[in-house]
Amino acid sequence: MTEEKPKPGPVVNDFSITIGTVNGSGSQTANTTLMRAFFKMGIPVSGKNIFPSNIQGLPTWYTIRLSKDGYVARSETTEIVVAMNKDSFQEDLEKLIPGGVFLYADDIRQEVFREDVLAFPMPVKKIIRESDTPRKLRDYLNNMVYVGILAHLLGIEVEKLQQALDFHFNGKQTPIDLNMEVINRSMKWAAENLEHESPYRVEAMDGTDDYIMSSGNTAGALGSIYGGLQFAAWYPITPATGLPEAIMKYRPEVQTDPETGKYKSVVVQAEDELAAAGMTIGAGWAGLRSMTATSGPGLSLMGEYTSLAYYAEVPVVLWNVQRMGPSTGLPTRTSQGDINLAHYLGQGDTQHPILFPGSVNECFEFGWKALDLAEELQTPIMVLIDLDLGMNQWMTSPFEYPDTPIKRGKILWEEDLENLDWEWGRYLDKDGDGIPYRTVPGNTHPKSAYFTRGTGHDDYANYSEDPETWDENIKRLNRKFELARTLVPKPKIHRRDGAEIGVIAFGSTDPAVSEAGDILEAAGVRVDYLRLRALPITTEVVEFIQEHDRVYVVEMNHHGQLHQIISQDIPEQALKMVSLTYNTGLQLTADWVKNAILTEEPGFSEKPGSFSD
Amino acid sequence: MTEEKPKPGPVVNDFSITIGTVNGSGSQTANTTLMRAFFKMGIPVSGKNIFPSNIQGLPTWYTIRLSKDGYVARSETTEIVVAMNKDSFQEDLEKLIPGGVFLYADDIRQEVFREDVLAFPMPVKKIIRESDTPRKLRDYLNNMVYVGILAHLLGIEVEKLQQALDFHFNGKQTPIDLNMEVINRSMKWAAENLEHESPYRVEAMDGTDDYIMSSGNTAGALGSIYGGLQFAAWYPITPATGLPEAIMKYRPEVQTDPETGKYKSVVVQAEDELAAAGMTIGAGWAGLRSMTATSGPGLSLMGEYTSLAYYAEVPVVLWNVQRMGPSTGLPTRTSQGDINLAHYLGQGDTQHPILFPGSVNECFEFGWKALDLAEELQTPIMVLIDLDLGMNQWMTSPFEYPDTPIKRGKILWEEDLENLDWEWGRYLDKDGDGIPYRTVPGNTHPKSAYFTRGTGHDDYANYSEDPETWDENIKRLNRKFELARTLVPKPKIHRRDGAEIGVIAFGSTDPAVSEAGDILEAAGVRVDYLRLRALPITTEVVEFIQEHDRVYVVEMNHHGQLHQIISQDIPEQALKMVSLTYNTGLQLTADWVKNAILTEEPGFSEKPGSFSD
Amino acid sequence: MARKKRVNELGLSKSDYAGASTTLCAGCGHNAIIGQMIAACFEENIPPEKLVKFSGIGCSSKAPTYMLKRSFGFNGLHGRMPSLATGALLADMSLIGIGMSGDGDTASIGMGQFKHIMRRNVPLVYVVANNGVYGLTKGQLSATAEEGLALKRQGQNKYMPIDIVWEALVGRASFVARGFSGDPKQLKTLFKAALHHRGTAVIDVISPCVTFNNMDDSHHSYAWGKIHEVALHELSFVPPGKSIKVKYEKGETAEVTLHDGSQIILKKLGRDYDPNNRGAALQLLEEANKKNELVTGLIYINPKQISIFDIEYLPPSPLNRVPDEELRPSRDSLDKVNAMMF
Amino acid sequence: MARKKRVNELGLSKSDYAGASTTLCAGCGHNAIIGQMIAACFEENIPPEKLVKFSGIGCSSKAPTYMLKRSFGFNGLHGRMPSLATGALLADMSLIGIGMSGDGDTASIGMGQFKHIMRRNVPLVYVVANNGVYGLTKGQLSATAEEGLALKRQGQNKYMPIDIVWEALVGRASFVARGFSGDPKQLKTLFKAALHHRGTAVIDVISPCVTFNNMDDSHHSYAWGKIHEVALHELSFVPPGKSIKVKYEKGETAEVTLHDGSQIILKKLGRDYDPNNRGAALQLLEEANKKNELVTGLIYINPKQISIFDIEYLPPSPLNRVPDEELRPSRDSLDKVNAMMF
Ligand SMILES: Cc1ncc(C[n+]2csc(CCOP(=O)(O)OP(=O)(O)O)c2C)c(N)n1
Ligand SMILES: Cc1ncc(C[n+]2csc(CCOP(=O)(O)OP(=O)(O)O)c2C)c(N)n1
Ligand code: SF4
Ligand code: SF4
Ligand SMILES: [Mg+2]
Ligand SMILES: [Mg+2]
Repeated sequence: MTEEKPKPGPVVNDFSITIGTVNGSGSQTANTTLMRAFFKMGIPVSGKNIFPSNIQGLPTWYTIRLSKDGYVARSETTEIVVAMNKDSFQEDLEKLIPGGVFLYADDIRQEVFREDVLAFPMPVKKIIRESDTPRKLRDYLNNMVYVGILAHLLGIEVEKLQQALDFHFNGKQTPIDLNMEVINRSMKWAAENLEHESPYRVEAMDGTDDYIMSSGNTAGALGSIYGGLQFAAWYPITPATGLPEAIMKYRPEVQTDPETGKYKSVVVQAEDELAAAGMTIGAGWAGLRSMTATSGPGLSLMGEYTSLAYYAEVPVVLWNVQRMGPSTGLPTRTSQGDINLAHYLGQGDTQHPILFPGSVNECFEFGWKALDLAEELQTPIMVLIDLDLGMNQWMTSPFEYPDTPIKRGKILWEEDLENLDWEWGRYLDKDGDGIPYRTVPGNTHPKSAYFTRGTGHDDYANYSEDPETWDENIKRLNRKFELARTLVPKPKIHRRDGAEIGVIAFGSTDPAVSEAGDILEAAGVRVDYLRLRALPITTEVVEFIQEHDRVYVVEMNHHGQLHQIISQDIPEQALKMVSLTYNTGLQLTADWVKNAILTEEPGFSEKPGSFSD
Repeated sequence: MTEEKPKPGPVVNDFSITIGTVNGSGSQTANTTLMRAFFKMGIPVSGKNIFPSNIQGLPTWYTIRLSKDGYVARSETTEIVVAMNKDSFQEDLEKLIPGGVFLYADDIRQEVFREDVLAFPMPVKKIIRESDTPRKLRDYLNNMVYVGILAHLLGIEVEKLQQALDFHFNGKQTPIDLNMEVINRSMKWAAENLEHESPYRVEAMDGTDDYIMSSGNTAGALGSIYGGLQFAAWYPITPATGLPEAIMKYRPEVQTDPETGKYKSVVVQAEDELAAAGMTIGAGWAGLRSMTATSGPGLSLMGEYTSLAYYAEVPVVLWNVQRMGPSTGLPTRTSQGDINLAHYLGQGDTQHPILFPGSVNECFEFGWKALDLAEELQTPIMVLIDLDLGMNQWMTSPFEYPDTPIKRGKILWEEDLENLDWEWGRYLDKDGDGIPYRTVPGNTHPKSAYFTRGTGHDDYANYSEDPETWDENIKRLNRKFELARTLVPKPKIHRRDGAEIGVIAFGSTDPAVSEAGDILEAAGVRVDYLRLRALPITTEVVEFIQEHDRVYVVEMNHHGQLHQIISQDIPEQALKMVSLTYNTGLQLTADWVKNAILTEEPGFSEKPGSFSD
Repeated sequence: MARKKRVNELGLSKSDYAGASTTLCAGCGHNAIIGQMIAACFEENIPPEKLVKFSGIGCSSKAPTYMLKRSFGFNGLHGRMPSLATGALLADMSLIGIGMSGDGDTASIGMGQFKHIMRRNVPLVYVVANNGVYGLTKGQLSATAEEGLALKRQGQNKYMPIDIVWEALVGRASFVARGFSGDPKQLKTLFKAALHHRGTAVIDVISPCVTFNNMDDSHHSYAWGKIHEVALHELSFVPPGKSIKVKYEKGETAEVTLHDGSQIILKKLGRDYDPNNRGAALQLLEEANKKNELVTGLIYINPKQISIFDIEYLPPSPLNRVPDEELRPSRDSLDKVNAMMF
Repeated sequence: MARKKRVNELGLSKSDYAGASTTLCAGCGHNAIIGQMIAACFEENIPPEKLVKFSGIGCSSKAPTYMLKRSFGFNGLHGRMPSLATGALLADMSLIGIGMSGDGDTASIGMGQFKHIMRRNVPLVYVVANNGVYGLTKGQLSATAEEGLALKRQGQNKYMPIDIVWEALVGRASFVARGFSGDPKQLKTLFKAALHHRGTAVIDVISPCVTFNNMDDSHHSYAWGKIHEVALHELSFVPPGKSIKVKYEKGETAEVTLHDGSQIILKKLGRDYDPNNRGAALQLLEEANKKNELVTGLIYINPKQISIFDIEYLPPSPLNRVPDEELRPSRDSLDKVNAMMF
């Protein structure tokens, strides 16, 4: 997979560590502790958990990339490997670059068959045995051994590890002490016993000032709460579960009514996704800021209800934390394969705006913006992220308080109706923008009540099968969609002087594509980069494509779904666009993007790595 | 709506009749009797039922078009109106062309406000009262009065009415006699009392020789049976219900085992569409020729299971008899709005071939072909028709016996496995065409069993989360899809000398588009017409578009879904294509198509009627 | 009727409770349900604005259109009315929800949601207009059709019926009743009681489909119901704050007091029956089903069972009227949240 | 073990019934189910090729991977195993279906399909590995969790539990049993009986999730089960054509004979219990639920209840082996059909 020979030698704050463990063994604690310690040392860092769809006993990997230049995409190379799992020992060893460092638990009785690496056996069992760890916790603390040994080898500051554990255990002293004891012992052992020195080192820097760490799911939950979320119904599904769980976790902190001590929101774990959709739509209809979160299989089940919400014009937000499909697919691997599904969800001529947060911070921002948009447009709004963005911890600038007041859209209460100088009808397009005024249950004005249905209706919500009435109504719905084009978040564009080609990407691939831009520039190819943040596409997107000779649309699915959607939206630009897709379940890398573009660019001939046509 | 003044005068076998009644009043018997009598007189005829989503008491219309030239599309004009329903009296009267004939029940005490029509009050109650009709049947026989009066006015042969009733009542003498008695009495009354003569007449001709009448649903059911259908699971939904009900009706006739007297198939009414999909897929997996039939809302519910069938490579056929959406929409009105839904059904990168029968006869043909294709490709095959084609009675050439033997695709039984000289794996692409070999439960060969799942797997059906394995498998699935391109039915092309523009349409709009071609030719505009019969598009479609300056894609939905799909498939031709959409719930008319094309064509300026942008 | 009877305590006439005129078939059992629901709401002096109607899809599910035009309503998806109602009712807990469903709607496609709304005890008058057939789609067998029922085009039912009342009992609904469209008086009283119950009140109403399933020997026909109905008791309802008008002999009646102080009076008919005993109710149903008896009345009630309104930790004023300023947590709190992140 | 015991009458060893090695957590109750199912099939001498495995999604639904590798299997969708099994089993009625599900799989998303497979009495050994929690998605409350159960991250369960056995009883399943992963002997016998039953055999197995719901006071833990289990009887199973080995005192046992002549022997334990009486079973459950008893054993059986195999009008040989020539009706018949059209 790696083509260039890396030069051994002291490398500071610029390498990757891959840790192979067994899932359910508590390695998450060890791995996030490591990552957080780097983060606290001011080193830009990212961590990716590659785990199986299983609870206990199968191979799991965690890769940590340290990058003094702030690149947080997955790297194709790994300079350090920690092998704790005998089942993946060989594979893990193979991953390492020549000259890399290989740490392995010494009870794995397998041959270190490579001679071009620095191998260190770790006496994991022994260190643990000699520690104060109670017998029944030993299995869980095994992993702290490599934390300690790495701390020694790389030069991690112990107090940063301590801080990470403080955070992890929420200040609970006993587990913190137990873990620290193992770390200290392991560091000591390493200092006394390791002969070679690692060529890789960490040094404190100031690359993470003002940053926090969080996952997209947590950010989406918090963003929704700061968007005035009042109702969420959900059904557990990986990788979306973390989002509603984070609502439940943070809502007592920030949403409690000071007088009554009660929350101002409801979270219901539904019996399935059909019910989650129904509850969410019922709540949205009745005037609550309402959302659900699911993943592909669940979104499939929500199709019929979403079609109703679209036609009955019920504001709701649907988060889809994408995993690899079709079908159950790879439920713990990442993908961006549900764009078609989300965009067209439902029978008939349905079409929904989609927001694509491209960072954890934006998950927060789009959390509240989606609720605004849903109520402004009175329609379902999709928010698409993926497992990588949703479940992994990312560095991010702190969440920013919304800079616009809550937008509730056109809603009429008793006094509004009383003061109206025109005859209100639920679906009457009074303002000519396609958006009617709505009332909600509880409104006691005698004119407020109306009957909502998924069948044909006229401006006054009366049942109608009249052809013209139907047609007019559908046209109005499509005017709303055109209006959405002007309301959804505009793309972020990064230009480079003289660039003749462009790249379009979105969501979790942003770091890889950004980095690829830098690499390409170094290789003499300048690209402008448009990070799409929503569908339908806005004028900026059209202009961007117009301005460039070629535009690469980079996405993590097989069919190039976004490429297709943009192509059909602006057929006059379609031939300029080239679809580049990567769809293996792993996160995109800058190398892959660079190679994929160079393969297409005239005058370059590098072959891409694993290129999913 | 009509622009040209029709010339009054004797018009033979070339006019339309619109009958406005109350639903649940038994008018269906009267209306189909009329249509069948025309048919038996050899006059090309079509009948369209425009009915409400209701069982009893609401306005219903039936339009019969007689066309000596064989045009069977709905006509925008109506020359004769029969008004039996006071609630639609006014509307019905307005429909009539100037000089048209207006028959109405004389107990509707409303003013005939038009003077440019020939109005005939009908003493319906009186005739019935004087007839032998038992009191409790009177309401049902009311409608036979207009049959009799029309018979007199138009010159319908009485024995043809008799034949139609014989058929309708399956030879049961009592109802036949009761109905005939009313018809005869009404004819007599008309002969004696009507002063004016109708300018419209029928005359026997030979335009229906060798034709039969049937609905698309019946034809689809029969086609499936002749395709060796063994399993169908379904859940009632208009307008698809008729398809499984026809299987149940005809299966005893043709599928009974002569020895045991048992059927060789199972039909299960499931508890919902999720279960119908699951059963169908279970059966398909276990080696039965298997299908389900539903409409939009039901298809939405089948998404997740279809995604599984796609990924696990289970052959099944899904019929979608389209009605107007989104949501519950207009459940008794026609549309072609589920193309996106069917094409992409499911989460992840799913994509399914679609067959588009364009006639009742083709419903039969694609009924068996779809089952062949599903097993050959080991994937779900969609068949899309609509309410108009599915539920209305159409003239059609008789069903033709399949001209190729049943194709079961690559299936291995005990002896096949025994004789294999390579190691079979369920998903191993031995032949390089993307299609693996399958075994089914009951196979007792020790190597035959494998485990099917919706999660990642390798060639031998073992669980796998390996990135490369996943990617390879998805690529193979897409090779199958490319292979489908060569196996699906090719389009039918009707060329006219010197035509520079083309039209693409599919399904139930065929008669309207064909007729429009003739009208356009008469107006000096020559169009070639490609009737698409399947997705993915075949090379013929690409060539057709290449050959023309402009290509109109005509469809009954709002977004121009087919237009979008073709555009993204061949972006290099996209700019040539113009989307023309009509989406009111009514059937397309030739006039609409003509106007829509002329509006777009340089040098013509007619305005289209009800043009759904 | 005397003139003064024509308005209720709110000064509303019965027509204030009416809906669009029905387009159901003449004689359809569902029309009786509509009529009695209108009467119950009128007589109980419930402001129409305080009622919200929900339904699935089916002839039965059209019923909300034909009643209570001054109330909000939502005609949702086939079988999935309960989830819609659950979400909506939490927006304003002072509203009274009426859910209309059919046997196809509830017992086939809707089985899951039916079971789960009961688990949550969402306050809702959940009426199943049960005709053993799919009316709107023109006469297919439903899951409540008795074994052996033969319908035109469908042939004989070969599968075992689902009993809505039985399902509600083991589903632990806090109010389980059965009515019959041919017994409008009892129906109205059941509706009244249900409107005052704080929890899911499942009322299985045998409601004949005169067009597709009204053969004399069909278990969902008028004729069959008239013959086989066994009322468990004679019911009357005493609204909150009112007192019992009729005097009964001691031991002749039992009372159930609802959470708002209203009372259901059960006058003994034939057998002793205690609607507070679920075990007995289950057994009763098993026996009645064996004997082909159509048991009607209040079959089970537990007015004390905690409802979702009590369970969810919500402020007393309607959630959907929380002002914008209160919806968004404070700026300070976000600083706290940011600090909570690593 | 003695050497000759290592193969069964088919000459197969137990490893011929094994599957891939389990990746469930060590100690997971589901592992006991897998072990006993393997043992039951082995001891009953069922050819692995005659078994077909189905499942939904969940840790429980992974079980088919870990047993019977020589049998076909289909791991379908969450909650929708029953429909898959229904379609597949009709393809060859000589096959024996085993359906593995979980409590989330069956009682939440799968409630509808669970109810409807019982109505149709599709022959299937339907095992619900019931741990009161969502294992695979990491510890959310399931619908069978008892009121008040508190789980990490989830808080307390506020809703009423769904009782699988109760649901199966009113759903008219023809075979209803409850087992406990901590009582493997009984489990194996229940599986044996179920494998011979012609109809849907619902077996609710309390199967602890050691990772997320095995607290001593949780109603789905080993500890709780050990203390609260009340076995209704001691079970043994006599395969078809074999005779009873142990001699019992008169009155001490009851027998149930299955359609293939095999017998279930119920030896009395404490109380008299007749598994042919649904009404009594319902009542038993109500009481047991109140008393927090974990009643196990064969709770209800009706070996005579007609199954879908008997109902559907099918030829005796497997449908999926009908030769191509017979699949398509004759050319003549199509002429007849065309003539039937107008
Ligand atoms: C998802 C879905 N599937 C199917 C239908 C078609 N459908 C409409 S009503 C109905 C059955 C209605 O039966 P029931 O609930 O018993 O009501 P009834 O008409 O008998 O009162 C069906 C199957 C639908 N609307 N939606
Ligand atoms: C449609 C759908 N929604 C959600 C999921 C996620 N999911 C997988 S397993 C599971 C619950 C499993 O619980 P249970 O059936 O009790 O099995 P257990 O793991 O406890 O044995 C869920 C919700 C899914 N696979 N499909
Ligand atoms: S079809 Fe049946 S259920 Fe529907 S309205 Fe008519 S009588 Fe009522
Ligand atoms: S998580 Fe629970 S149910 Fe899943 S394997 Fe582990 S112990 Fe079993
Ligand atoms: Mg019904
Ligand atoms: Mg579970």
